[in-house]
Amino acid sequence: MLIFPFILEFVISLTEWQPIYGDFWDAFASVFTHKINQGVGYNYLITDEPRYLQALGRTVIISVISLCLEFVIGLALATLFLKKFWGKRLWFTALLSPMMIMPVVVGYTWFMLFQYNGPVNQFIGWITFSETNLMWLNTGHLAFIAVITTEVWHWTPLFFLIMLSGLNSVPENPIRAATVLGASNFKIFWTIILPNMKAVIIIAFVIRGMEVIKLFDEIYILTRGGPGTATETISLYLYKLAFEDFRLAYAGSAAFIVLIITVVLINMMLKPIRYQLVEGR
Amino acid sequence: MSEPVLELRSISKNFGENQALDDVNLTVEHGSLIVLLGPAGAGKTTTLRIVAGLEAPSSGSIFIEGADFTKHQPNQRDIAMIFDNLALYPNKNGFENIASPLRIAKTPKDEIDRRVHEMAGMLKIDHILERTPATFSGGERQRVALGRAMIRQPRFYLLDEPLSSLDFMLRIDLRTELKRLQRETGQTFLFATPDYTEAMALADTVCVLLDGKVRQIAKAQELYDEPVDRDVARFVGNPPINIIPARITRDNGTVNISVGSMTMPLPAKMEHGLPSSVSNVEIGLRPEHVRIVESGSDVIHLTGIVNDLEPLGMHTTVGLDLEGVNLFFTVEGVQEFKDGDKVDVHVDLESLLFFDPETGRRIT
Amino acid sequence: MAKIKLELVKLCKEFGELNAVDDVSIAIEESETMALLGPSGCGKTTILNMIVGLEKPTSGEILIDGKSVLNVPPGQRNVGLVFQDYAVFTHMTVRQNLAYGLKLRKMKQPEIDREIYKVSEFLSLGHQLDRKPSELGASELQRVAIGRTLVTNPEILLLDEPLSNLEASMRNQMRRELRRIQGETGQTIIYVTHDQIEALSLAHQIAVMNLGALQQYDTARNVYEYPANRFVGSFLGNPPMNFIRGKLAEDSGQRVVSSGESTMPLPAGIIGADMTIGSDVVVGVRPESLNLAAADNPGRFTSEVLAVEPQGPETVVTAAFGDSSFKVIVPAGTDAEAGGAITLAPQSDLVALFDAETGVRLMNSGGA
Amino acid sequence: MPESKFTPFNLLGLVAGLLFAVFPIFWMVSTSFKVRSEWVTSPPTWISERPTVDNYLTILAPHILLARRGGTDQGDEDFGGSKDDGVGGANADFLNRSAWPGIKGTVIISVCATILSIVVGLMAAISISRYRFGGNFTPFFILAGRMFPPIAIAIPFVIMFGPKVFDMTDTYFGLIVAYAAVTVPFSTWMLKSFVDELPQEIEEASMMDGYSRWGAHLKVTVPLIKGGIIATALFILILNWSEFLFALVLTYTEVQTIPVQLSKYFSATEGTLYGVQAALAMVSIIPLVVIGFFIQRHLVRGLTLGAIKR
Repeated sequence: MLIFPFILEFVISLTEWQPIYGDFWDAFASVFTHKINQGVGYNYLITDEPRYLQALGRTVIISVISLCLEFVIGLALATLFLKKFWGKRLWFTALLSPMMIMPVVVGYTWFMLFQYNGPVNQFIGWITFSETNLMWLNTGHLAFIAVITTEVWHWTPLFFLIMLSGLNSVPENPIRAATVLGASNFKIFWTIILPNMKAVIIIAFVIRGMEVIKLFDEIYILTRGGPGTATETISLYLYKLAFEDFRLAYAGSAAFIVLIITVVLINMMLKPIRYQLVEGR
Repeated sequence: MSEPVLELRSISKNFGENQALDDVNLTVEHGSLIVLLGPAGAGKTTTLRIVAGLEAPSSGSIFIEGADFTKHQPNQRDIAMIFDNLALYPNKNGFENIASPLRIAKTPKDEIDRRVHEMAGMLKIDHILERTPATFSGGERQRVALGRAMIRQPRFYLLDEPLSSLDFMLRIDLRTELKRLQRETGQTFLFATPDYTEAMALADTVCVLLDGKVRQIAKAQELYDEPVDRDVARFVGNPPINIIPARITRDNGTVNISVGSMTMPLPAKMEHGLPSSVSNVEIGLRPEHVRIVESGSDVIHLTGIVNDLEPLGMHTTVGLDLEGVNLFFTVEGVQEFKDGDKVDVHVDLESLLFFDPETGRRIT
Repeated sequence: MAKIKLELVKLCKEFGELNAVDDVSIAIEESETMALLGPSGCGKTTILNMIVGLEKPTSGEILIDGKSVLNVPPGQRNVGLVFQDYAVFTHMTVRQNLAYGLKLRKMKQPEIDREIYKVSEFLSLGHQLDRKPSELGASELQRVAIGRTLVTNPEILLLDEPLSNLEASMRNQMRRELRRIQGETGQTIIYVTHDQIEALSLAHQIAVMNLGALQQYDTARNVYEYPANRFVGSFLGNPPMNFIRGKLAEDSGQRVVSSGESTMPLPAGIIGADMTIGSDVVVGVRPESLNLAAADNPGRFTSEVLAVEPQGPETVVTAAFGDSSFKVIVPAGTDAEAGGAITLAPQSDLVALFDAETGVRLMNSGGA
Repeated sequence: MPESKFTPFNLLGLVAGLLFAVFPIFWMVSTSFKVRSEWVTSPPTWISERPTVDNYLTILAPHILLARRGGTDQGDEDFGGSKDDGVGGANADFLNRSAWPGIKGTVIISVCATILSIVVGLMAAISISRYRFGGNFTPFFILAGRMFPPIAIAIPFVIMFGPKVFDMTDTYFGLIVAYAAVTVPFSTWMLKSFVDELPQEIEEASMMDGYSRWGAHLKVTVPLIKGGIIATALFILILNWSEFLFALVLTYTEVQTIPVQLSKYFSATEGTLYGVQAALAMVSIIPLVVIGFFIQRHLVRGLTLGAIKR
């Protein structure tokens, strides 16, 4: 079910085929009648299509920033949950709720919030005691921040959940051993608990990393990659290429390059989680 | 029944490059209780799984009542197996657990009720038929597993360390009860365990399995008194046998055995079977074959210095340094001496075992 | 009397209405070794946690070197605890594990290195110092856990089930190692275990616990040979002590216990003044305290053999007495098989009489 | 875990976290009850003075709204617009606002795709877990299926579903197959982690009792991991329910799903119909939150491909 699309993709990317040229089978045949463009699509993309590389760059930046933010906030919240407090169960469900919301709805919700006269500006106004009306979705770097905020809001609960289960899976006895040896809670956290959670933290970054580079729904609704290409991630660029400019051939080759990059990324990431996944321990 | 109930003919099995079983041959007669004895990882469970059909042997064949069953699926072999974690169905109550083989065989409902209640009576577990396994005690779980295996009168039973999860006192009681049950029903049991005391207490014959090879098949006491090699001798018996290098010397007719700086004449009847020429051997000395004697008594004795004392209630294990040779022996009850004391001991030479240093096989 | 190192005074701990530890008082002397022995769930681990400070007692006092430590936090009680699963810090090397306690005590590095060298030589961990715990075997991990605590030379060293995670073959060797550590360091050690072999072989004094209550606290020998009640008798000994229930009777001048048609003569010294003939009694005798008796031995009795279980050096024979049975240890060569008869006589000084209801020992033929 | 006390600073952190998480949801809920005039105001109105259910009626029961307004065209003030502009005016335009086709589409597609994905996933999970099927290539392949950006798969799908090939564009069957294809990795891994937790001996014991190999799997393993299967199915349902890209790309008019429908609430005259959009968003969210609450325990397992079990 999944292998066939990849082969197909590779084939198209070699051809100049456009939907308007006629039906697909001729293009398919043309591959074998050496009318292919010798992969001109590929070098075109890399050499003189800056937008492609920029989109890749933007995707990486967005991913890195949002992952780090999600990790810090998630871990902080998780450590708070180690302590006992009233209504813990309710609080826990509330904190998890953003994760349950459809990406599309998240997009629309934050679209409303980031309106010129929306509550975000109002909120900032309260804090900075000044009348602020930032054009969130229309100015380059602000849109960038908006997208990251949305992503962080949507998926921090997952980090929170993984960190919490990580904290709970740290074996009890080494902590008690350290206590008896005289270590303070703070010292125990840094020298025993955190190192023990290295595997869990890696898994969280890997799993979330796989998701965030595929970001499409929220951005498509929030800024559609705008203003201009300020928030255009690789997914959006491919979408535009394939379904707006209908240059399927280029979209094919671009997508194929992305597949290759993802394969490389998988192998890199597979090592830490392979043990977990294959053994299922 | 002339044909043996089970026959393993040169069964070998390897997982990747590690050789789990190497040319295992075993014949199980009808109504006997054979125990597969060996340390963890010796291949006991693999053997049972091959007999059950859960694993296919790499080579060799399995004959059940004379017919070749090597290729058959588990459910075609009519064998019952009790796993070490008893593998009860957690979502079914006691009654259903015991009745499951009959349900699968589509036995009529009223017959199932009759036979399950009859079995529960015999195993004294009628009171737990309605409850689920999570609420059972160790002994009850074990009896339900037994009930499930016996309800369908299979050809024979495979038991993979069924007592290992029980606590100490219950294990001793259930062990005797299992033996009584086997004797009364005349069924054939193939029982795997790493605990040699369990093996000796239960078995008609013990089959010692070490590193996937069958080392010895013998009666329980024979296994202890005449082990086939060094490893079996070390494995059976706690505190373990002392294996000490020694030299056999012959001068004018009498055979002497010297250990370190000590030399003692061997009693005449021990000489047969010993190699004629001067040679190095390894002697096996059971801890109970060394007795303390009053200092200065006329019996041939040696003096050594105590270097370890382990009171164990019934016996006390004493570590002795006999002129550089370290050995352990057991003394009745709780003795009153300390590290460093000098002690005179008499070694019962008649019960010595001799092993070939290279092959480890027993000479006499 | 040597200095009392640790004293528990009327210690109690309740979890809800279950009182896990019920009025336990124990004193242990300097460089003595003591074993807290009992089945799982008898409160021994709770006591361990209270001594170390990981749990607060509901009532009672804990004195170390005479001073109360109740409100001293676990880190400052200078007691060492070795866990059953060793609880070694897997992400650190052996050296870092050993140094952890010393770093907390703000020791200077050269001093730390010296201490680590000393303890690693003592526990023969010299060549493992820079390896990760994942590469070590069970007994090495155990030594790292012990070393990590020993290096901070605690007032008291507590070990929680030290041998239960080891392979059977390793246990003999590890028990020898623990005895060597005891001897050479003179450390006051408390073992918490459910394994009687461990307790008997490692501890001078044994405190037998059951359902939170202290059953008996005495030297290993007294606990084994003169159990204070039926529980202690049944918990120690392999196979455990036989408890023969019957009526006290007079048979040609000799006191006997009879049940059904079998009778067992009792050694003279056992009967106290207040025991009336015909009352219910329970006789406690260890399988190894019953010996084969010659035909003319006055104290002999015969009973039918039910089962024979060879054990190697000895054989365990199960024989009938009234409607119950008892086990006896006979030398390997004895010719006894199921259905036959066997004549036995109890060893005069090792028979105990227990109260039928409370199980408390009434009289002991050994006089202790 | 060290039980240090709960300092006020911690409370501050918790409250901030809660506000950040809950506020947007609160905002959407309140917008769905706002009258159109309150949709976009400055300063923004947090809670509507005249909460109305019209937005919900627009998407769920437009005829009631129409009937209430006497079937005529005159706008009324609660729609904040004069007669001639927008919503109240063009009935046809009004009627196609109803969300029912979208809801129908989403329900059918996500349920069928979930069932297909679970069935395939269960077979794969059992064979990987019990027979090491596919050696170590399978984990890579299944992980890859999940890691590739959907857009990279969407392009070939569009072509594959194109007129001359399978001709499945804009059909229910097409989208179901697409959704199943993308979610099989999830279902396989999550089910595998449940199957792994079941000791193999129980199956083998049932084989000894008389079941064949796959008989044991079906009669013993599946009933024992029933809870796991339900949790996985619900989890996959959430994924399918909220999928947007494939729907956007593979469907035009015939097949509608909620996410795509959400982006259609744009009237030429007064821009995005925020209230109506919020209403549909609310309608589509409720089942997800309810399901999410039920399988909360298994969420970690699902999202981390079974790598982490809480």
